[in-house]
Amino acid sequence: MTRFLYNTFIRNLSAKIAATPMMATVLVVFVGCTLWTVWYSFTNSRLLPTGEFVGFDQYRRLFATSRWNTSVNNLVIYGSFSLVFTLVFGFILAVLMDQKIRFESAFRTIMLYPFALSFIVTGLVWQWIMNPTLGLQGTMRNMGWANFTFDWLNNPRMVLYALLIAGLWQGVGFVMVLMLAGLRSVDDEIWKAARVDGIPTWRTYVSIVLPMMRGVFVTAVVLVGSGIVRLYDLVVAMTDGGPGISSEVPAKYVYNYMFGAGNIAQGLAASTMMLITVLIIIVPWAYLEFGGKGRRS
Amino acid sequence: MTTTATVSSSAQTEATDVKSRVDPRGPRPKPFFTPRKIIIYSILFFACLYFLFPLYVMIVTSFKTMPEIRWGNIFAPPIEWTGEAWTKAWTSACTGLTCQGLSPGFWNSVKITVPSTIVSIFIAAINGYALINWRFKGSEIFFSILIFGSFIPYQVMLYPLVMLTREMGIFGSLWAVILIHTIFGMPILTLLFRNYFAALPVELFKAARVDGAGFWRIFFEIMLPMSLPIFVVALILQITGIWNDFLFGVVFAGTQNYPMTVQLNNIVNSAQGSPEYNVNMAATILTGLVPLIVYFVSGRLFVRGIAAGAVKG
Amino acid sequence: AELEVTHWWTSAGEAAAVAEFARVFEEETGHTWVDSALGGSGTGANPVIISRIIGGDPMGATQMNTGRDAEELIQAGLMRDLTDIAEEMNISEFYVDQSLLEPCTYEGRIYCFPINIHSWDWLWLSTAAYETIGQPVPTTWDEYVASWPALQEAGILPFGLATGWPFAGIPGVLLAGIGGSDLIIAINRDKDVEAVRSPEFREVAEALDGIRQVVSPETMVPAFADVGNQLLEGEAAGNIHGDWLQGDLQIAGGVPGEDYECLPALGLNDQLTGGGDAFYFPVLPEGTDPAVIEAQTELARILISPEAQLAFNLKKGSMPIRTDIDLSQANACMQKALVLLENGLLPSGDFALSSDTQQQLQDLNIEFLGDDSITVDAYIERYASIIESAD
Amino acid sequence: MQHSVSIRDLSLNFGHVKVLEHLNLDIAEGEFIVLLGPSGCGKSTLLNCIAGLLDVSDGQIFINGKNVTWEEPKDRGIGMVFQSYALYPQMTVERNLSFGLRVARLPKDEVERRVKRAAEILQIEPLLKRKPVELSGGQRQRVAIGRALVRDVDVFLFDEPLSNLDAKLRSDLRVEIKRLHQRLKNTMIYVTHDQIEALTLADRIAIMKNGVIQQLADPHTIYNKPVNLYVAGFIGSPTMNFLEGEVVGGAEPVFKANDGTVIPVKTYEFSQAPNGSAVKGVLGVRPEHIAIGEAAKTMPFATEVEIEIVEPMGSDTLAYTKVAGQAIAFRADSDVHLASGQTVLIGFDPARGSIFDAASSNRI
Amino acid sequence: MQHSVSIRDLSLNFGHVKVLEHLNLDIAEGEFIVLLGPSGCGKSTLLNCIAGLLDVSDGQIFINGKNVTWEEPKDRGIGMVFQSYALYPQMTVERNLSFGLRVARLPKDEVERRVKRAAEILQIEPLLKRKPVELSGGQRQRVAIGRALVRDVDVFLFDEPLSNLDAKLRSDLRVEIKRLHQRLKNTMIYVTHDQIEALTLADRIAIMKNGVIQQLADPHTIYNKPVNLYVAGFIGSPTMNFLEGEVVGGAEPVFKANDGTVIPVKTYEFSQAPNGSAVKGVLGVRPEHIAIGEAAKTMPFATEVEIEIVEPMGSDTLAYTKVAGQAIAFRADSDVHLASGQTVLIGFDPARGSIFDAASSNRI
Ligand SMILES: Nc1ncnc2c1ncn2[C@@H]1O[C@H](COP(=O)(O)OP(=O)(O)OP(=O)(O)O)[C@@H](O)[C@H]1O
Ligand SMILES: Nc1ncnc2c1ncn2[C@@H]1O[C@H](COP(=O)(O)OP(=O)(O)OP(=O)(O)O)[C@@H](O)[C@H]1O
Ligand SMILES: [Mg+2]
Ligand SMILES: [Mg+2]
Repeated sequence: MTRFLYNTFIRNLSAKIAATPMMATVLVVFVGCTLWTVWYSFTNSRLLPTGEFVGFDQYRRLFATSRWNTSVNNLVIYGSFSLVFTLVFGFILAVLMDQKIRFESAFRTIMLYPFALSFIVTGLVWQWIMNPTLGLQGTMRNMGWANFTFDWLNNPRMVLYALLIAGLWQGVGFVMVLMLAGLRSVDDEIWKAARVDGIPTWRTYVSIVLPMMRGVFVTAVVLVGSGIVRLYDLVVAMTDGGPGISSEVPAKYVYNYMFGAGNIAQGLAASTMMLITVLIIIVPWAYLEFGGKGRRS
Repeated sequence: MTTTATVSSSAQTEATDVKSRVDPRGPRPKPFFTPRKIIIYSILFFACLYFLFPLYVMIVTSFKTMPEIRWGNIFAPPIEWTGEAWTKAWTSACTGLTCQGLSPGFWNSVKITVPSTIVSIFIAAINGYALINWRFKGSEIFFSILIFGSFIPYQVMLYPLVMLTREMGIFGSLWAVILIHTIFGMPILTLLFRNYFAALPVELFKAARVDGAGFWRIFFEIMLPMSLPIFVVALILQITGIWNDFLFGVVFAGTQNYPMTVQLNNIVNSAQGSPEYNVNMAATILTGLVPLIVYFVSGRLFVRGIAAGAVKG
Repeated sequence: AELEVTHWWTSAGEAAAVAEFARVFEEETGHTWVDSALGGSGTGANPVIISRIIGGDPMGATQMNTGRDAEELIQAGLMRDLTDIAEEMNISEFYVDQSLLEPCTYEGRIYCFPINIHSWDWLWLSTAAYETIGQPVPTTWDEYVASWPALQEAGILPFGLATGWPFAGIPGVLLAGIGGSDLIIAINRDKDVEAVRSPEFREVAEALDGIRQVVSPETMVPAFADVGNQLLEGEAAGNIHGDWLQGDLQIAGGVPGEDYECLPALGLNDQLTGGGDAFYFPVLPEGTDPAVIEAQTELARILISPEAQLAFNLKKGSMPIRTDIDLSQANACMQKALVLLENGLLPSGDFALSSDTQQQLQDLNIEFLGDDSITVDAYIERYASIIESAD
Repeated sequence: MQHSVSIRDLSLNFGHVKVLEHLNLDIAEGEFIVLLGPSGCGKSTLLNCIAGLLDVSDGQIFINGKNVTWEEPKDRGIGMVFQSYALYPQMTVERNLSFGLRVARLPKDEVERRVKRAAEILQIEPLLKRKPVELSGGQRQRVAIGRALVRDVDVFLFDEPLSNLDAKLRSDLRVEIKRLHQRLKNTMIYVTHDQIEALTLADRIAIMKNGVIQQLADPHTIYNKPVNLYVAGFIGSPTMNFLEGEVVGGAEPVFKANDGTVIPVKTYEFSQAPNGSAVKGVLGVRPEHIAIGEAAKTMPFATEVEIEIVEPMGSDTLAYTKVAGQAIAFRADSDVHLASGQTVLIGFDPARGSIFDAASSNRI
Repeated sequence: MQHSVSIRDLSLNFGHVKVLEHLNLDIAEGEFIVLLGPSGCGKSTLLNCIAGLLDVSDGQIFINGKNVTWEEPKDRGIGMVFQSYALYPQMTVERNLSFGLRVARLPKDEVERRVKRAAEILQIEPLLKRKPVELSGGQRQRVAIGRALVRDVDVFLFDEPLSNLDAKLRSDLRVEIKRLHQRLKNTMIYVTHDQIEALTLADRIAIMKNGVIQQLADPHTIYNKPVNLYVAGFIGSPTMNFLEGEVVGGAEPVFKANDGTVIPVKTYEFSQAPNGSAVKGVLGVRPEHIAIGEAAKTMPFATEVEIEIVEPMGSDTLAYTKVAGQAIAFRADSDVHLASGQTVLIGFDPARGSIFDAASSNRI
C-alpha cells in the first residue's frame, strides 16, 4: 500500500506539480465557476450574489422574455449561417489557393489579416461602411444610383446578415488557412490515383479529399463554434442589438442583466441555458471523438 | 523496329514539319489563359476586394476631414490629405479629463501583453507536454473539461473570477490580468501544444528519460527547442488576443494599467456628441497596428505552425 | 492626496463639465483629482465600477446608476455613509427637491449625492422645418402631431430618431406629458398595475404607436447628435430627447428660440420628471492613507457646493440641485425648466424603478418600436406585467 | 549463477487489454537475446518494461540481481537504442552523446573521455560537430548506439534499431552490432521482427506471440527444431512447407497426407513416439531441404511434380509446385534450370523436417 | 514488332535539376519490366512520366504505338498502384474499385461485372463492403491493384507496391503479382528498390542510377554478367566480394591482388581479351560461388583463411574473412559447422565471377 501511496503522490512529482495549474484551472474555474453560476441562477440575487433560493423563477421569467427568445433565435440563425459559410468559403478559398497559384502568400496575408483585428474594430468598420447616409448606400446614391439600397443595419430582417458579413470577414481567413494546411496534408498519391482513375479535379475534392479532412473540420468547428456562442463584441460594436431587438444575442442578454441591470441571477440563469445548450451540442460530439479514439488506439 | 521513324534525324523532322506538330513531343502545351485560371484568379480577386475594402475605407477615412466625410463618398480618396485625425487619436483625443490620446494606453497594453503572453504560453506548453508525455490518472478528463471550457462565454466567469482574485489578494494588479489571460488562453493553447507534442516521436522522450533527464530538463532541453512553429502560432494568437482584449484588462489590471483598448472604447463610444469618424478610424488602426504587424511579419510561420499544430486535431 | 474618480462622461460636453468639478476640487482643497473615465456607460463602465468595488480595489469616488442597484452595495457595507457630511452641510436646506435624495437614502442614512437634475421631458422642434411648410412652430404635443401630414407632404421627417437607446426614453416623456402627474406617480412610484390598464395609459401607448408609424429604420440616424443636426437643418421637424441634446445643439451653433424651440413636458404638463447623476464614495480598504479619506470628504462637499454646481451644470446643460444659485446665465430653455421645477419633480423611471425593471421596460419599448406586429394592447399588457413584477 | 536480467511473472495491461501475462525470462551475463515476433505481440512493451519506461502491472524485474521494478530508467544501468534513432534534433552529435552524462553531472574531462571512446568504437569521430539532420540513416543509428555506449551500462536494449534502414545498410550495421557485442561483451536485448537479424545476431532467440514467449532457444534449435507450428511457420523464408495428414505410429511410422500419399518417417526422431493409432498431424519441410533430380532419388521420399512458378533470386531459385495436392515451395541452386510447366523429381528426408500434432500444434 | 511502351529520348527537369536525361526504353507487349535502383535515382519520376502524372521536359512516350506524350493519364490505357495504397479512405472497397468507372459513366451492370471479376481474381470478394481502415496492409494493396484491374488497361504501373508491407506478406504478394501477370499477360512496369522483388518478378530488369539506365537485361544476365561495378555491387545480398588488383593478360592471364596474391583467371571469358600489360582491375566473386573445404581443392584458386564472424541465417550461414588482405564474405550450407577463429580452406572459380576495369569500372 505504501507503494500505492508513493506511486500516487511522489513518483514523477515534478509532473504532478507542473500539472497543478491546469488542474486548478479546471477544478476551480471551469468546474467551480460553472457550478457557482448554476447555483446562483436559482436565487433572486440582484447586484451581489446574496439572494435566496427561489427555484426556477429566473428560468420562468427567462423563457417568458421575448428579448431572450429572440436572442436565442438570432444566435441559431446567425450561428448556422456563420458556421456553414465560414466552413464552405474557407474550404473553397483553400481549394483555390491550392491550385498552384502565383502570389499565394500575398493572397493568404490579405485573407488572414482581419483575424488579427478585434471584433470591436471589425464591428466599427463595417458599421461605418453600412452606415446608410455616410457609407456605401450614401456613396452610391450620391454617385447617381438613387435607388441603391443597402440598409441592412437598419433593417430588422437583414441585420443578422450584416453581422454575418462582418463576422465572415473576420474569421474566414483563419479557417481558410486551417483548411489549406489540411489539404496540403493529403497524401500526394491519392491525387495521383484519382488522376489515373480519370476523376475530375472538383470531383476529387468533393468526393475524396473533403471526407479525408474530418480532423481539420472538427478543429474548425470547435474554433468557429466557440466563437459563435460567445458572440458579443461584434454585436455591441455594430448594432448594439438593434434595430429594435432584432440583433440581440444571448451573451449580450447575460451581460446586460448581470452588469447593466443589476440582476445577476437572471444573467446567470441565461448563461446556464447557454452552457446547457453547449453541452447538448458538444457532449455527443466529444463522445464520438474521444470514445472513438480510445477504441482506435 | 517500326518506331525508328519517330526517332528520326532532324532533317526528316523539318521535312515533315506539319506532321511533327501533330506528333506531340516535350512538355504538354499549356495556354496561359485557361478558363479555369481566369475563374480562379477572378474569384480570388473578388475575395481580396472583400477583405481589403474595409482596410481601405479605414485608411482613407482616417485621412479625411469631418466635412469631407459628411460629404459622403467612402470610396473616394481624401481630396485633402490630413494627418490631423491621427495626431489627435494618438496624442490629444480625450478620455474624460485626460486628453493624451491613445499613447499612454499603448504602454499599458505592452505591460499587460508581454507578461500575459509569456506566462499563458508557458503554462499551456507545460500542460500539453504533461498531457502527452506524463499522463496521469484522469488527465484526459481534465483535458476534456478544459476544451468544454473554451465554449463558456467569458462574461459568465467574470463575477466569480472577481471574487476569486479578490480572495487571492491580486485583484487590480497585473498579476490578476496575467492570471485571467492564462486561464482563458489555456483551452485552445493547450490543445495546440498537446497536438503538436503528440506528433513528435515519443522515442525522443523515452531516450531522454533513459539518459536520466527529468520532467523539466526534458521540457526545456528537448521539447522546447523543437517547438518553434507552434510557439509562433501561440505567440500570435495570444498577442493579438490579449492586445485586443478590453474587458479583462479594464476589470482586473487596475487603474494604473488601463490598456489601449479602453481609450479606443472611450473615443468611439462617447455616448454624446457627434462622432468624429476620422479620429475613430485612426484610433482603430492605431490600436490594431500591433496585431497587424505581428501578422504581416510572421504570416508564413503562422501558417506552418497551424499546419503542425491544428491539423492533427 | 490623490483621489481616483470614475465616471462615464467621455463626450466633449460632458468632459468639459467634469473638468469643472476637478478644477474646483483641486483649487479649493489642494488634493489631486485622478480621472478614470470609462466610455460606454451601462455595458462598458458599470461592470468595471461594480467589479472593482466588489473586488476590493475601489476608487475614491464614482458616478453610478442610482437607485436599487447601489442598495446592495450599501447593504454589503461597501459604500461610505455620507449622512454626517449631509447634516453638516444642511443639505435639506438647499436641495431642489427632497425626492432626489430618496434613492440615496437607505434606512435613514444617506449614501450618495445627486449632483444634477436631468429631464427627458423635452420636445425639440425645428424652426426651419416649420418655415418650409409655412406653419407656426407648435406649442403643444397635439399641435405637433396635427402638423405631421403636412410635414410628410413636404418631405420632412415629422419625428427624427437615432437608433438604439434614445427611443427608450420617449415613453416616459409621453407618460409624463400625456398621462399626467397622477398617472406617473401611480405607475412609477406605486407600481399600480391598474393604472397601466387605464384609458389614460392607453392614450400614452397610442401616442407611442403614432411615433412608431412615422419613423422607419431607413430614416433613423446612428447617433442622437445627428438628430440635432437634422433639426437645425430642417430635415426633421421634431424629436423627444433629454436636456443634454441642448449641449450638442449649442455646439453646432444653434440658438434656442431662433433655430429651434423647446417644449418642456410636451407643453402639456406643468411638472417635469427628473432624475440625475449621483456620486458615491466607496468605503476604502483598511490601511488607506487617511488623507485620501479626507479627500473623499472634501470632494463630497465640493460636488454640491454652489460654485462647482454652477460651473458644472452650465457646461453639462442640466439643472443644479441647489435652489440658491443664480442661473441668469442659463439659456431660454433652461429658464423654462426652472419655472416648472418650482412645482416639484415627478419620479422618473430612472429613480423610481430598479434597473432590472428599467432594463425590462427598455427591452419592451425597443421591441415595440422595431416590431409592428406588437399591438397597443399587447404593449399595455406586457408593460403591466413588468410593473406587476417590479420590486 | 546470477542472471544479468531476470523477469519474474511480469504482467502488463493497457486498460483492459492484457499485453503481457505472467512472463518469465532469465538472461545470462553477456548474452545476446533477440525478441522476435510479429507486429503487436508485445516486444516493445516488454523492452519498455525492462527499461522502466512503462510501469508494470504485476511482477518483478531484476537487473544484476537488484530489484529494479520501481527504479527510474536512468538508475537501472541500461542503455536503449530506438528504431527512429530518437536523436535530439537540435543538438550536435557530441552533445547528443554527452547529454546523459551532463544530466548526471559527470566531470567535464570524464565526459569528454567517454564521448571520445564511443566515437572511436563507432567510427563517428568526424561527425561529432554535425547535427542529426546532416547525417545519413546509418550514421544516425550509430550515434544512437553511441548514446547508450557512453553511459557505460550493463545492459543494452535495442528496439528494432535497423528497421528504418535500407537492406544493404541493414546488413552492414548488423555485422557492426555483432562486432560491438564481441568487443564489449555486454548483455544485449534486441527486438526485431526481421528473422535474419534474429538468426544472425542472437545467442538465444525468444519467439513471442500475443505476449507469450513460444520458444526460447539458440538460433539453430529454433530453426531446425521449432516447438510448435507457429514458430515453424514464423521462422524461415520462404516459409516451411506444411503437409496436412495423419501420423501413424508403430515400427515403421508413416505420415499419410490428406490425399493418401504415404511418406515414411522412420528416420524422424520423435520426441514422444506415436502409438499405432492415427493422429491428425502436420509434416513440415523447409524448402531448402528438398532435393531435386538425381539427389532426390536417394531420399526416403521422392515424387514427380510439375513446377507452377519459378522465382529466380540470383543466388538461388525458388520454385512452387504441389505435393500430395498441397502447395510446396522448394529451393534450388541457380545453376539448375527450372521453368514453369516443367516436370521434375523432388524428394526429402523427414529427419530434417518437423512433425506437429494438429490438435495441440506442438512438435511431436 | 510494335512495342507496348516506348520511351524516346525522354528528359525531365525539376527546375534546374535534371532527373532524367535522354532516356530510351522499349517494352514488349506482355513484358514484366522492373525498374530497380537506389532511392532518388528517378524511378518514380520515370513511372510518373509514363502515367502522365508529370509533364516531360523533352522526348516522347508511346503506348501501343500511339503517341501519348500529351494525353491525360486516364486516356493512356494505364493503371497504377502506389506504395501507400492511396485508397480513398471513406469509401468501401467496392466504391474504391468502381469510383473511376462510375465517374466515366459506364453502365451500371458493366461496372458491377468488372468489379466482380476483379474481386474474384484478387480474392477480395468478402471485403467488398469494408472500408480501407478495416483492411490489413496486404488486403489494401490487393484492393489497390484491383483499382487498376477494373479499368481494363493495357499497362500496369507499380510504384513500390510492396514496400509498406512486412517481409512475409511481401513474399506472398510477390507470388500473387507474378500469378496475376501470368494470367492477365498485360505489360507491367514495376518500380522497386528491393532486388529480390526485381529478380523474382522481372522478365527484364532496368537498373537505374542518377536517372540513367545502367543495364537492361533479364535477371540471370544481370546477376551473373553485370555490365559494371555499380550493377555488380547493387545486385546480390550479401554483396559481391571485390578484390582490387591488376589484370595481366597473355596466354595465361592472371589477376594480381594488391598484396601480390596471384589468381589464375584463364577460365574467365573476357569480353575483350586483355593484352600483356597490367591494367588496374577489380575481381568480383559472389559469396555463394566460394567453395569450402574439400570442394575448394578442385577450384582454380584456393587459400586458407581464418573466419572472423559467422552469421547463421537458418537455411545457410554467412562467414566473413580476409583474402589477399581484403574483406571477403562467403556462404556455406547451414550443415557445415563454422565458428569464428576457425581456419578453413576456401576457393573459387573466376569463371563464375566478373572482372572490371578499375578506370572505367566496366566489365571486361
Ligand atoms: N499506449 C498503449 N495503449 C494501449 N495499447 C497499447 C499501447 N501501446 C501498445 N499497445 C498495444 O499493446 C500491444 C503490444 O504493443 P507493442 O508495441 O509492444 O508491439 P510490438 O511487438 O513492439 O510491435 P511492433 O513490431 O509493431 O513494434 C499492441 O497490441 C498494441 O496495440
Ligand atoms: N517535385 C519535385 N521537385 C524537385 N525535385 C524532385 C521532385 N520530385 C522528385 N525530385 C527529385 O528527383 C529525383 C528522383 O526522384 P524519384 O522520386 O523519381 O526517385 P525514386 O527513384 O523514386 O526514389 P525512391 O526509391 O526514394 O522512391 C530525386 O533526387 C528527387 O529529389
Ligand atoms: Mg515495437
Ligand atoms: Mg519513388
